[in-house]
Amino acid sequence: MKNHSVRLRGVEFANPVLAASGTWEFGLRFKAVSARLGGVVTKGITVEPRAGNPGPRIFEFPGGILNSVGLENPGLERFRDEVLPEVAALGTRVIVNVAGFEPGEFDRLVGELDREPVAGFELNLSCPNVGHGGAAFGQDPKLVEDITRRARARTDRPVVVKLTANFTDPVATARAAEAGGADAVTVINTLFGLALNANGRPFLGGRNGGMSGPALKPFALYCVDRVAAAVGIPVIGCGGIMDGRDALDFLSAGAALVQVGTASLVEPDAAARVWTGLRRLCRDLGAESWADIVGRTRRED
Amino acid sequence: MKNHSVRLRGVEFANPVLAASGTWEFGLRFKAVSARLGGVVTKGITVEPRAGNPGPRIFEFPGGILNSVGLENPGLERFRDEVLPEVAALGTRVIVNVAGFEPGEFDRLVGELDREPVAGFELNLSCPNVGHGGAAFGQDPKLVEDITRRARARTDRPVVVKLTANFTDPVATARAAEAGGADAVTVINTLFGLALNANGRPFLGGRNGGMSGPALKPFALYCVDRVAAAVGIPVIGCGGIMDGRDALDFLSAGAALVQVGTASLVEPDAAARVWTGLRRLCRDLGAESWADIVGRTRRED
Amino acid sequence: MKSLRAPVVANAEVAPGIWSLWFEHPGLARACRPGHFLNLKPGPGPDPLLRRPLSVCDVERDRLRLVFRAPGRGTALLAQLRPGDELDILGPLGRPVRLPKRRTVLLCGGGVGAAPLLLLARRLRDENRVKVFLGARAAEGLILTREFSRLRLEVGFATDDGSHGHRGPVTDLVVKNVHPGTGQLVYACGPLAMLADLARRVKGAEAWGFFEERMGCGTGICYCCALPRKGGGYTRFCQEGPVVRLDEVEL
Amino acid sequence: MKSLRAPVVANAEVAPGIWSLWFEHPGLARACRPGHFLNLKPGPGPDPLLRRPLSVCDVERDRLRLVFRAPGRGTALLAQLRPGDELDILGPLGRPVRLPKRRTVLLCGGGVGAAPLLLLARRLRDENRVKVFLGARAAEGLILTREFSRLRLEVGFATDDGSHGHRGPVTDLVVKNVHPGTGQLVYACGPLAMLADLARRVKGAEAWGFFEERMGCGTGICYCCALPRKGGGYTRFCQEGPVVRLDEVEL
Ligand SMILES: Cc1cc2nc3c(=O)[nH]c(=O)nc-3n(C[C@H](O)[C@H](O)[C@H](O)COP(=O)(O)OP(=O)(O)OC[C@H]3O[C@@H](n4cnc5c(N)ncnc54)[C@H](O)[C@@H]3O)c2cc1C
Ligand SMILES: Cc1cc2nc3c(=O)[nH]c(=O)nc-3n(C[C@H](O)[C@H](O)[C@H](O)COP(=O)(O)OP(=O)(O)OC[C@H]3O[C@@H](n4cnc5c(N)ncnc54)[C@H](O)[C@@H]3O)c2cc1C
Ligand SMILES: Cc1cc2nc3c(=O)[nH]c(=O)nc-3n(C[C@H](O)[C@H](O)[C@H](O)COP(=O)(O)O)c2cc1C
Ligand SMILES: Cc1cc2nc3c(=O)[nH]c(=O)nc-3n(C[C@H](O)[C@H](O)[C@H](O)COP(=O)(O)O)c2cc1C
Ligand code: FES
Ligand code: FES
Repeated sequence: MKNHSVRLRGVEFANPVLAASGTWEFGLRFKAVSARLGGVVTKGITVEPRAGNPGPRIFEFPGGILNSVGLENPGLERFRDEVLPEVAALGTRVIVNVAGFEPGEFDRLVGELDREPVAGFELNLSCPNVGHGGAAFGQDPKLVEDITRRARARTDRPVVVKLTANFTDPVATARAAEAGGADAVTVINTLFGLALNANGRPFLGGRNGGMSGPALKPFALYCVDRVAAAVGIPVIGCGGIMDGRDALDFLSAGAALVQVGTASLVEPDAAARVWTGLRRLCRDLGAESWADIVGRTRRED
Repeated sequence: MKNHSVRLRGVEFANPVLAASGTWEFGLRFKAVSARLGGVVTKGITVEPRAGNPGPRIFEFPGGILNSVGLENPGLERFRDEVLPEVAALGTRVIVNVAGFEPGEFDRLVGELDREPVAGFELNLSCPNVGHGGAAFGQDPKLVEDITRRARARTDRPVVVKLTANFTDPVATARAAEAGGADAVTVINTLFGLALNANGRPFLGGRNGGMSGPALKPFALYCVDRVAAAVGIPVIGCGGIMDGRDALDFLSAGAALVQVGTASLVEPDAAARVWTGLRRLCRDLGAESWADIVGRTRRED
Repeated sequence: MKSLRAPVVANAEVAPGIWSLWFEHPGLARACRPGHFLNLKPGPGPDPLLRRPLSVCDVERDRLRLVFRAPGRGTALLAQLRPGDELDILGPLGRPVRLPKRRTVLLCGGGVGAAPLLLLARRLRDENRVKVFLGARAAEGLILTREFSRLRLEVGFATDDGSHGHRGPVTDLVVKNVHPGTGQLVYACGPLAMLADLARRVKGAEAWGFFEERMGCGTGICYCCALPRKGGGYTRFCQEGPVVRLDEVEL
Repeated sequence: MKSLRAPVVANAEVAPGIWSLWFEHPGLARACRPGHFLNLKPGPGPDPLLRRPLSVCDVERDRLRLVFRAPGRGTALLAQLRPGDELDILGPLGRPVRLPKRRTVLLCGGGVGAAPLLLLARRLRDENRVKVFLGARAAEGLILTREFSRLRLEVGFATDDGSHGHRGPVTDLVVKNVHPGTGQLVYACGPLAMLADLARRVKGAEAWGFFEERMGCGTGICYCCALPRKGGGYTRFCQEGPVVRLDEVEL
């Protein structure tokens, strides 16, 4: 393959492997790794700074982890003024993951960051919709479409919608995101999970957590396969990707890009290794362009 | 604890540990283990015999497996005439798991088996509703209520509704089952999953599979915690239970009984060991009745 | 049925990527018959989750032998076991071969498929005439040749590259030795393609295959093992097999 | 940052349930300072998934020492390592202790918390006056006593059951030795309750704690490590620690 790059709304990513939100901070800790990736997605940013949940924030189970970080982040202003300048100097495509607790917060974040040197935005719709009883935005296709449309109106850069599969068919919300003008959907965010102490009380300081890691992969792959068949915009595959073969599976199932999350907690260069591994596998397969790989699970031949 | 038994609609189970459907055949292979359990749930029975899916039918991933058995079973008639007599002689409570592809099949199965020596029924609503585009019955609260009510009308024995959490909030379907007259809900069945071969094609003969095993536990526990808080009927916890501690967690989260599935594939006496382990843990906790344990996650003290 | 513990006595790579492991368990040594398999936990803990099925290759007094390839994670862990380490075993499982008498029996092993044929040959040879045919890609992949020779049987070899014995598939040797109407039996173990080839080409002898396909439990409770049966449906070959008549399944 | 490989040189149980592991890695031996920790992969493969953080207990030429309890699955695997086995290490991580000069430094170790204090004592003792206080439930739980003695420091002991030294919490000994206004420093490692006790009772000395709480990455990228900060918010103590001033966190 001569050209490894992938485009979203005209923005070119050098390769299809991104670091996933919340598992790579702002890409600054391991700059050499960031530079080898197609891009990095930042920790979720909210309008106001957030302290996050009390500890413990992480629980390990066979094949995965639960986290309840609770979106700890410096907030819009400090992110823009203190973090972004350093991030911009990274020389890597930076997608800002934005999160809100009211519909209006998403477009505000996108609008205010649109003047900054960022490659694009990922809307994290997994937070509870405070005004509406606490179900996540991402569980309601109408809200997904509405929030996407409003963000779309505020920027000409790529807008990616990160979907949840918690009690929600991501096909429905992916279609809504597409209707709202999204350039891509990320499939999927963490799955709800609970862990208890020996005394029967929740282990995590945030009570419930989000499942990630290899244990999530079959479910995430199932979701990508369905969503990719249902929408015309690119899908970004995410969930349990640990090596090149995992990434290849997501591309085969229809993803145009992938994100590496939990793996980076174990090996700081995991995402770069995913890319090296994927490239080698594609070379061995004799692929001449991503089109040879992407979606081949459903292709007749 | 002096009395370990649990009742559903007056039927007494000697202890709260059951073998889960599809992972214990008809309880006949390891009779001594079956006899030590609160009861066994049979492989899913359909009106017509089913050959099941082509192989491979099982895939292993970190912390779990995907299966695509495809409900292979001898069908109502042969089950009743050839299997049930032997099962009845087991001396264990036997719950028959019934599955249908049209709403009417569930009550037909329940009605015809109601004359037989079985302890109760578990409605497996995870099959695609053939007449309605293929979404599972269990994904539609109205259908759940309707099917439950019709089954209820055909028997006076316990009717358990086994819920799916695939893209569906089991709280909604649990409420529907309760409204339809269910005596308990089993939470949860397997979660969708996909595995691919190196060539990008589905690994399983049945294409998609169902996730089970320890990797499923945090999600299953989360579901049990929510459902138990939302309905008044007993919850039967299921998903990734491997030992006594896992069972204790499900009881703490609000389950009155538990089912052991995948663990039995690895250790034929796994379910009996779960019961031994659970009993020891409850003794160490000084519990005097199940009420001391069940639901303690949400109890104020 | 409880899983058993048994100490590893020896474990070594006997051909490229093929291990031979001896362990000690008097009870199993007495109980295991040709065709039986054991289901081994690759390590403690939940990952890898499933047991790995391996055939009994040989039995000597209180000791049993396994000979296996290590294509994946579970068998890689088994390959690392050292003397003194403990195996966690479920078995014997499956339905043993019903041993014939006074027949000519042709054994056909492809690659590591030779393993379960060794015990079978040992138990057959006193009361039958046994011929063994072993195949591999190249000479270095032929295993257990010394062991079979010691049984003083007719042994033939085939390699794809002709580096030892007949150049071509081992099934050629079997086919050449089949004499229809003489009540011969064929037992074969190897890749599915080899079994399919035999099923097609062996006429006039009763041919059986040792099937090594995916399983869940190995004990008959999960219906995760499925060979398509001639005429429809599937054979739960962990129960009805693993040694199944080739003309009863769709290959 | 790449993970490093290093051979285990020795591994033995030195007190009930406590292991001492030596491994060789010249680069790490040069780089590790008191307060640094290493994040170790308990085994290959995805389960257990996360690395286990352990403090550097000691360094001797090219070799490093870890001393650890094995409360769970990951450390149980580390406890099984034999000489020649390979460690998979990420480190050094965390912010090392800024070494003072010409001060009186009180070190307080509860149980296996003594481990990181050994390297600290070694690096402090030439230019400071160092007193070490070690506590445990009973005498058999006191570890590294010989090693500390060899450093020719003042060493005091406390046990809950009085079987060795002071009967009562080790913090009693620290409190007794604090002289406000003399610029003393306290470094403590042990259970959270011990650190909280010190934070409450030590007045007039700068007290620091080695925190051993849950982490995700250990490298600062996941925000899964969180100590509540005085005045609100959380300290990402894998970055700002693991050695943190006790008066800066809410215990
Ligand atoms: C009855 C029986 C007897 C066997 N006897 C032998 C023997 O004597 N020597 C030998 O080398 N091999 C034998 N096999 C094949 C052996 O079981 C597999 O090579 C082994 O399970 C692969 O495990 P893994 O951890 O290396 O691979 P992984 O890819 O990690 O395995 C993942 C899952 O797939 C299963 N699996 C993968 N390949 C096979 C396969 N070919 N057959 C069955 N399951 C598979 C594993 O058991 C596991 O559940 C036998 C198989 C069966 C069913
Ligand atoms: C900076 C730092 C330095 C440490 N140094 C030492 C040391 O020198 N000697 C020593 O005995 N212990 C030390 N610990 C504690 C040690 O990390 C835990 O005992 C160990 O991680 C437990 O793993 P496990 O596999 O036994 O338990 P499991 O219960 O299987 O662990 C499950 C998860 O919880 C984490 N975990 C469980 N207990 C702890 C704990 N107390 N602290 C942090 N994470 C925990 C594990 O790392 C893992 O992610 C240190 C911890 C930290 C954070
Ligand atoms: C510690 C942690 C923090 C995360 N924080 C965020 C976040 O801020 N925003 C977001 O959209 N996703 C967040 N995620 C989800 C990941 O981006 C990713 O979708 C998920 O972990 C699944 O991928 P993985 O299995 O590769 O980790 C977080 C995940 C983890 C483990
Ligand atoms: C091989 C296999 C077959 C199954 N067959 C059925 C079935 O026929 N009916 C049903 O309701 N559930 C079936 N299940 C789901 C289990 O009963 C159980 O809900 C699920 O496996 C989760 O529990 P576990 O993690 O303990 O296995 C099956 C599961 C497995 C692994
Ligand atoms: S492997 Fe479970 S029934 Fe055969
Ligand atoms: S453990 Fe990941 S940031 Fe500290």
